[in-house]
Amino acid sequence: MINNLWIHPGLVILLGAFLLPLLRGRLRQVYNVALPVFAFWAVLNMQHGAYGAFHFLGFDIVLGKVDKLSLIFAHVFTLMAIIGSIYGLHVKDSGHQVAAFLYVGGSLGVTFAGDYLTLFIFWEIMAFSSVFLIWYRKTKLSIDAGYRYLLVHVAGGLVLLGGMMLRYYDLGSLAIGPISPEGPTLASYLIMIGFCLNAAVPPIHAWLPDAYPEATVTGAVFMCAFTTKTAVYTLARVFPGFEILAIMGAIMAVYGVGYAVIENDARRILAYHIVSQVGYMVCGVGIGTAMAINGACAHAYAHIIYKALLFMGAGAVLEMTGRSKLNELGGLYKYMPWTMVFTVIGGISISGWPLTSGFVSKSMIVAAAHHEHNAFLTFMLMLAGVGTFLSVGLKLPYYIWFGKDSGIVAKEAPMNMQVGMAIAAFLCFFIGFYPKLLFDLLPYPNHWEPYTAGHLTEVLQVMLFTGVGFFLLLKRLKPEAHLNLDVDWFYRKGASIFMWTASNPISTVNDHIGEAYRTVGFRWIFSGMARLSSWFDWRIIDGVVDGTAYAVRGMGDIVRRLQTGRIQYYIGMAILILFLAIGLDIWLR
Amino acid sequence: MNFTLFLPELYFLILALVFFLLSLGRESAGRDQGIALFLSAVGVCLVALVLNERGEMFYHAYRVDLFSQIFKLVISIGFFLVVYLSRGLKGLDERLYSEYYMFLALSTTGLMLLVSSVELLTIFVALELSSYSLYIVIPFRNQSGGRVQLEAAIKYVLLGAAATGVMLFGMSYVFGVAHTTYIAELARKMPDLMGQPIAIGGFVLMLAAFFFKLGLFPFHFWLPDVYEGTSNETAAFVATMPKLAAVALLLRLVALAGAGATDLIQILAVIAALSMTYGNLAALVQSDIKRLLGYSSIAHGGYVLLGVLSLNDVGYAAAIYHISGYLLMSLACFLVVCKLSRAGENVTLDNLKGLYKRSPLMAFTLGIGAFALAGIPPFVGFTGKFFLLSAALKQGHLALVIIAVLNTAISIYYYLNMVRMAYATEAEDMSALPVDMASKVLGFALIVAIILMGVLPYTFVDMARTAIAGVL
Amino acid sequence: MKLADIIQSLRDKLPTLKRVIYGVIGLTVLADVLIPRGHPVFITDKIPGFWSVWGLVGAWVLTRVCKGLGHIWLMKDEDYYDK
Amino acid sequence: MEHFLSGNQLGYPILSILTFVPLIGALIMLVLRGDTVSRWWALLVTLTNAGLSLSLYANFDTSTFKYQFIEHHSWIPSLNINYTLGVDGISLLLVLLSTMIMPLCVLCSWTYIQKRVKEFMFSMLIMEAAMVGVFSALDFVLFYIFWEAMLIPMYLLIAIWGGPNKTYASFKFFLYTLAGSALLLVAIIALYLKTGTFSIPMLMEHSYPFAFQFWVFLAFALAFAIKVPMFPFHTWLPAAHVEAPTAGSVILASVLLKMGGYGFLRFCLPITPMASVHFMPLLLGISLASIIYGGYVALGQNDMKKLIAYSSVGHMGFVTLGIFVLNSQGIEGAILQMINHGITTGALFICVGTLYERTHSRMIADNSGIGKLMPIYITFFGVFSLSSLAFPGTNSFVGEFLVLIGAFLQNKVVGFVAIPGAILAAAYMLRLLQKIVWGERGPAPVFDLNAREIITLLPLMILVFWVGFVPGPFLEVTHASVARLLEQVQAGGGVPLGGLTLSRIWHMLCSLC
Amino acid sequence: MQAITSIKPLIVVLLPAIAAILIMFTGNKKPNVREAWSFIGGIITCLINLTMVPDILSGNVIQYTVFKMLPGISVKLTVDALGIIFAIVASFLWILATSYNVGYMRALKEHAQTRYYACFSIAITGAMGVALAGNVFTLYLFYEIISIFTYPLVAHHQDEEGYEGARKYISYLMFTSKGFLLPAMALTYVLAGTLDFPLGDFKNGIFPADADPTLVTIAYVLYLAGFAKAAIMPLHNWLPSAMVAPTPVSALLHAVAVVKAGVFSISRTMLSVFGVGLLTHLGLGLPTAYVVAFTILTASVIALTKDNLKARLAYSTISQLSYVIIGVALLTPSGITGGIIHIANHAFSKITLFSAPALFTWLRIRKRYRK
Repeated sequence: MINNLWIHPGLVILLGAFLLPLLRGRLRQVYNVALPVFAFWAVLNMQHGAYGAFHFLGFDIVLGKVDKLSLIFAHVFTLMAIIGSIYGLHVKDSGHQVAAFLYVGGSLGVTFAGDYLTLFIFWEIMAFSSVFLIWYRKTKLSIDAGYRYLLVHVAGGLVLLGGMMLRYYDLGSLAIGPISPEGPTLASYLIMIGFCLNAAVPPIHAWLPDAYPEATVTGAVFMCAFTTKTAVYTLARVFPGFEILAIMGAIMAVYGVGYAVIENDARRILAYHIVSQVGYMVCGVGIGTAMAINGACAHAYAHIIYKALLFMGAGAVLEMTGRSKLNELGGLYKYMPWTMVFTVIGGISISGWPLTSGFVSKSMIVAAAHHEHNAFLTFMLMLAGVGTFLSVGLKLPYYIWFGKDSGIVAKEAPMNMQVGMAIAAFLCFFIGFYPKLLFDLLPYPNHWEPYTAGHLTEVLQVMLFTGVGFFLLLKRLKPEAHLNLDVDWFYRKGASIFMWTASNPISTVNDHIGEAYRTVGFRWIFSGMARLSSWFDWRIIDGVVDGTAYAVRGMGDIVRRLQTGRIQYYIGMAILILFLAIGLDIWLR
Repeated sequence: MNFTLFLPELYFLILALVFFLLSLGRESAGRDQGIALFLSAVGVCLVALVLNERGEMFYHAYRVDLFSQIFKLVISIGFFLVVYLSRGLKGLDERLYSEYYMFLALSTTGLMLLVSSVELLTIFVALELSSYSLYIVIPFRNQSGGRVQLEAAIKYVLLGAAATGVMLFGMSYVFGVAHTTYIAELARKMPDLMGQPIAIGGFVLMLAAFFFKLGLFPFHFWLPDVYEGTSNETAAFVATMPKLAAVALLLRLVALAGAGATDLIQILAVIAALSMTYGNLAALVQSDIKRLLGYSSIAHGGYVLLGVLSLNDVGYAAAIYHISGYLLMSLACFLVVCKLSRAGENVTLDNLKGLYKRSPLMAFTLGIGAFALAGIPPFVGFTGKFFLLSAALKQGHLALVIIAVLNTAISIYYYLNMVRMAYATEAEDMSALPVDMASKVLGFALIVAIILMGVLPYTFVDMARTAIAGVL
Repeated sequence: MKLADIIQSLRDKLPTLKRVIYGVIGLTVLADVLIPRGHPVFITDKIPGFWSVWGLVGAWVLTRVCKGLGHIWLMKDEDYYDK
Repeated sequence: MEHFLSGNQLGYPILSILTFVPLIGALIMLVLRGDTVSRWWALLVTLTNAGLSLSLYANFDTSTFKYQFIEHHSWIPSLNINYTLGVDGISLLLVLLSTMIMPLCVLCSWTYIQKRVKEFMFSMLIMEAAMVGVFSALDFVLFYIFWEAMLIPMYLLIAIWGGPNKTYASFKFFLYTLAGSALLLVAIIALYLKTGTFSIPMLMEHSYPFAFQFWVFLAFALAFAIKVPMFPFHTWLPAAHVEAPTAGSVILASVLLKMGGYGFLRFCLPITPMASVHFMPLLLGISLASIIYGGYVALGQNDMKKLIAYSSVGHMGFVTLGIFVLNSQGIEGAILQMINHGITTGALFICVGTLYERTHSRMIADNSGIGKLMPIYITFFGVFSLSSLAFPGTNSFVGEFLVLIGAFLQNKVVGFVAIPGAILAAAYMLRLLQKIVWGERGPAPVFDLNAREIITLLPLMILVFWVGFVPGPFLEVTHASVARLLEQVQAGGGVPLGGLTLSRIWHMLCSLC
Repeated sequence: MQAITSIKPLIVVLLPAIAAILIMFTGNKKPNVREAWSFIGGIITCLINLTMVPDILSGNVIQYTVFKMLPGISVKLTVDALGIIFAIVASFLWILATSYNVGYMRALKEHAQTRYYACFSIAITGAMGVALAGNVFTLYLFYEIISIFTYPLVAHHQDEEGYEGARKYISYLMFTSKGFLLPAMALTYVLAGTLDFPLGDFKNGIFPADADPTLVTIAYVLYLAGFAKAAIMPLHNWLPSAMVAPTPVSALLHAVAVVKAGVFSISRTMLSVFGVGLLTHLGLGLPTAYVVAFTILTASVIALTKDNLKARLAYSTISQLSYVIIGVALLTPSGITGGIIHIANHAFSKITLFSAPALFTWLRIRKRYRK
């Protein structure tokens, strides 16, 4: 399985995860960090090429297809795993960590997958492990949400499987490679839908804001990084240049911020922002130029870091106060200032402020759209930028740490959380200050320079005036304790309709069929007929038989009475009958 | 005139005279019985000795042939058996024993004369001889205060007289159309005359007396009443002996009509069917065993008539065979009745209860007798009935045959009832029934005879066939 | 709680802070007028201060549209799905 | 005559010996004293007979259809009635079944019969003589004599040693079967008058006009249908079974009912082939009705003996079905099924009898829940129950399966209609088994089988599996005779394959009316 | 393709029965010895099965005719790849199930344990027989043995509910096998003159080429309905009802013997009796697939509504069984392979799943005893 001594970081983490429950205390914490670090090291030392190729059930399996595109994602995934592990060090439940590692391992597996079968297996591992990150929250809401999350992913997985199988049927090969935008087939679209579901492209995005806010604190940190970005990777790998993706990406960028504006739950705001940010990437993939792909990859890289940072912040608040709804929070700056600082760094980073990672990466996609002279994409993405800063850069920190004092007294987050946040915050700035490091990782050579005066003024203008707008609209933006409908309405309501259908018509019909067998089969056809037959046998048949016998006997009784004992009668009868007989005979002839 | 031709009749006449002489002296039951038994046994031997005699007497009015001799033999055996069976004579006054035997012997003499008579007037005389004796014997019964035997006797006398009257009436018609009273003559002339209503009418009327003797419908009415009224021993005689002679005469007379007499056969068929059905149906509900046997004998008369009306040798042989078998079966039942009856009283079905315990042999005899009467193989009743049915079916009397077999099925009920009472019930009084050795021997002999005759009918049937060759 | 104190002190000097920010805003708009941009693609690329307007109007539009839609249609009680 | 009689390969009159050994044994029994002596004597006689009968099987020539072990003596020459005995493949197994079942009947009556033991054993021996006679008689009169003679001991068995309602049952049994066979006698005589012989093989040689066959067949069929018994002539059976003592029930089920099936095979098909073919739809219909009706009524019973009695109606329905599909599979299956029914139902009656000795009740409710108390009994009972529902691997399955194959070969619809009967068999047997093994148990303790009872049941259990797995030896003996039988039918009437069309049924019904 | 005659299949089939006899004779007095018989039986059976694998892998078929009954009908055991997979799975799981049984039965102090183990073993005999059956009759024989001997297991608790469930269980199985299987078998025999499976050939069934297609189709439908152990709708209701049994029995039903015997029998019938060629020719694969697909969907939906864990698992089983059949019904090599492998897969997963309710019960009992 391993040639040229290639170490599959995904498998390392997957298998290594099973060792985790055996360890205790400090050792486990060390192992917890060492495992992703080892994987990160393995990624860093990786050479391009195809590894781990073998035959299985008649399929060509390629476990490790290493090129620049997969490397950059693997790079950030392992890096993120390190950060997440540190952030989650305090978690006592090893199962939680195992799930997280399985999840990470799954996404790394997807990243290096050279064929659809491998991809699918790791894809499902991701879905099935990540759901535990939700369930470990152990509230009814999270269990429900996790269940929905899993079902949606399984459904998506099946669509993907269907596409895969159709593709295999068409081509006879399961190898993964770019599909030409010209003349796409049903198989391609099915695969695309499967990917898009994980990328949370509206209208099949609702699982994300539904599930992530219900995940555990650490779980959400992991989840925000991997599922969608793996999807972006696969889209970039298979569907570069599909215009539909560009349009959808642009729409989802705005769609996400739209909901973020009206959302109340901090982590749900962030979740919608994942939708929005992934929209940039999807848009970049859809534009499909080298710069756009580069932008998408870079944005994915940057996004993982700052979105994780944001989730870490929101998570820290949740961990310490037990709340995440904005209307219930406020005035926490006194108690959790470091968390606030890190979160704000994440916030400005996502908004794309200069000197942060978001500035570097996001602008690349916008610029690519600009280069392509696509006004729709450009302005949609710019509008999304406004919304992003409005909701995450300003609204989120404002209402958590400032705003109306909620009267909550909380402690600062634990050290491992802060370390995790600090690393992420550092990386945000580091990439913003020194983007070359990121640019070198990009799949295509980079010719784009983010820090130009025009660009800077442009971004600053938008940001600053958005800020102005925010403060002018402060009253209107006040968080409201409400729930917002999204397309998950269809499957949440649909599920309850479905469950109603399942339990009422179908299950009831099923029970009734069983009962019908019982009634018709046992009661009527067997017992009833048996009783009827017994009755019939006893009364009718036996009645006829015995009745005949009794009738004959009765006739005997009648005949007996002819024997009157009177002699004159005897003689008279005898002679009369004899003569009658003779007379009759003579008369008849 | 060959004296040996008339030997049986003469012997029985002498037998009667012996008892007449005995009746003059002091009455002694034991002596009378002993002598009767001895003489009747000697009678059987004598008849057997003259079995192969052939000849005619009394101006051709009297014919001795195998047919008549066989009947005489059977009659003598019957007489012996009845005497043997009625040794106890519980139902009779001891003073009357010698007279009783005298009349029985006279009646037997009459029956023997009857089977040899081939002239109508001779037949009439012989018939009257046998009947008058019986008229006197029937009321011999020492039932204190009861007049039932008298009633029976009167019924028998009056009905007998009526039947004889009818017969004479019929004879006159026959003589009128045929101008002869000789059977041999009649046999020549009758087949041609059978087309005439008057001949048919006369012929059937002539048969009435034998219907009466055999207890066939519609002259059957006396039968149950007489059986019930007379003593058990007399009933045994009445039930068997006259019937033998009646069958013989029926055979002789019906043979006159010739094969073409379809009207006669139709009338006989109706009579047979009615007799069987009437007898069996009425027997179903009887509880007095003699009465039951009376009805049963009506039915058996009907069966025998099946053979008679088939008008062929098979049928005639079957009729002879069956009536002989009937003698055995019937006597087997009467034996049990006689033994069961403590002081000559009538026996009901209830009296049979627990018989298997009280006297296994009697129970067995009754069982065999009943099953034989019912026509269950391998007993004689079955074989006889089988022959009868074969004969009737051969003549194409399918409907009659079916009526007969259905009647068999009906009759099984009351026969079975007797067996059930004897075997499957318990009585309050389970004391052993006193049965003397002689009766045991008789019972055993009857059983063996019934079975043997049923299983090996060969000799008898062949003999009967040869005999009737002369009649037809 | 050193950091918290810093923040507290900043909050205490809010008017000053505001003034500084206004200044920065002004400078930015000025810079947009002064600094030449790369090759223009869209017409908006030629309008100075366009992105300022974009930011302000965009924020307003987003807020009004989303909140409006929310109030009219999207916002439901929190136990909506449990009912 | 030689072409269907193959002589006696044994040199001594084996069939007569088999018939008369019990008879002589019975007569000797009369002079014996004491109950125990009677029992042992009866056992000795029946065992001797069973042992003797084995030589039949050992010396049977399976390659020919001819009647074997022939004895031929003139009996009543004037009527051409002969004493002819002989067996062929059809009757051999039934003779063996009769002789084999008798020792078991004696054994199972060992303690069951406490009063009038001698008479009981006497009746049993007489019965055995008659049974062997029926199956080996080749002369119609002889056959009829044995046929009817059997009624007497059977009647006595029921009437004397029967249950509370014995009078009714015994009368019904006797009257019904006698009434049925009354017309048989007429038909026999009619055949004789037509041909001048009572020899069964010779009667088969003749061909008769259809109208004649028509009536003869009806007379035959009525007698045999009552004996089998077929719906709706079956009601004597439950009555007789319920009241009869165990041995009586066993003999009734094992042998007496077979006489009906045997009669169909021996007389109806070869002697009246055209009528058989003509009435095939009617007989098939009645068979199917018997199967299903018997099953249903059995399902509705609460009396174990009644249940098994009605199950006999169903099982014998399979026999007649097999006979009247008129092909070799069906007929061989029917013969085998007769044997199977003898084994299985006999065994079930013995089982019920042993239980009755312990609980003095035949009601299911009174006997339920003995699973824990009588494990050996339950093992036997379970095996026989399974056999009764034609569980694969037991004897009945092979027979039933062959019959079904025959039915499907003849007509698919007939085959399918017979299936519910098989289902019902499963239903009532499992219901019985479940209640007996597991029902609620009252406090009365019962003891498990003793050695005698095990010895009684063990041979039957061995047979159940023997026939179930290796039916070859049993079927082998029937091949030639069945083939011959079919030839006769084919020559006489021609068997329509799948010919059960509506028009045929209509035509047949019209001819009946 | 070479047919090797060996007595091994017979030994495999008889071993569990022998174990059952030993169990019965050991009885309640020595529970350890009694349960050891199950273990020993399981291990030896499994090992003997494994020894047959090399022969099978080299493309041969092992067969052994026990009894010849009628022409074309015999009790005959044939080992091919399809059979040996099921045999190995069932015998291996027997070992697991035994250990599971021991824990469960002892912890709950169940009554009638001897009967329980004996019936369990005989059910395994049935499963082995079904797996190694060489003709339809043998298949039917052992199929019925399973039905009968699992009946006491289902009704083990001997209460009202147990009887009711068991009655339903046996009714469904008996009535379908009698009502459908029996005529199907008769029909097959009538059409083909034999019931023997062709050796190692899934292409051609046993029907002659000129067999009436309508009748063959009828026979096919009858077979499908007759093997009600496969729980294809609408003949699935017995399975949830049989859940009244002790949980290890459910494991036996679902994983080891019963339902597997059902789907195995259907697969066997489709492949060996009808053959891929005939089924394709008659176009019966796709309709079958639709029927079982309906079962898959509906059963899954019903499973969703069941809050009782065992009931839910029961419906899940119903659904999963149909996967096996849908695989075979596709009539393509990979479909058939997938179907067969799924027998093993589902066996292992279901026995694992069934340890959960048992564990819960066990924990609850233990808690009660602790108190």
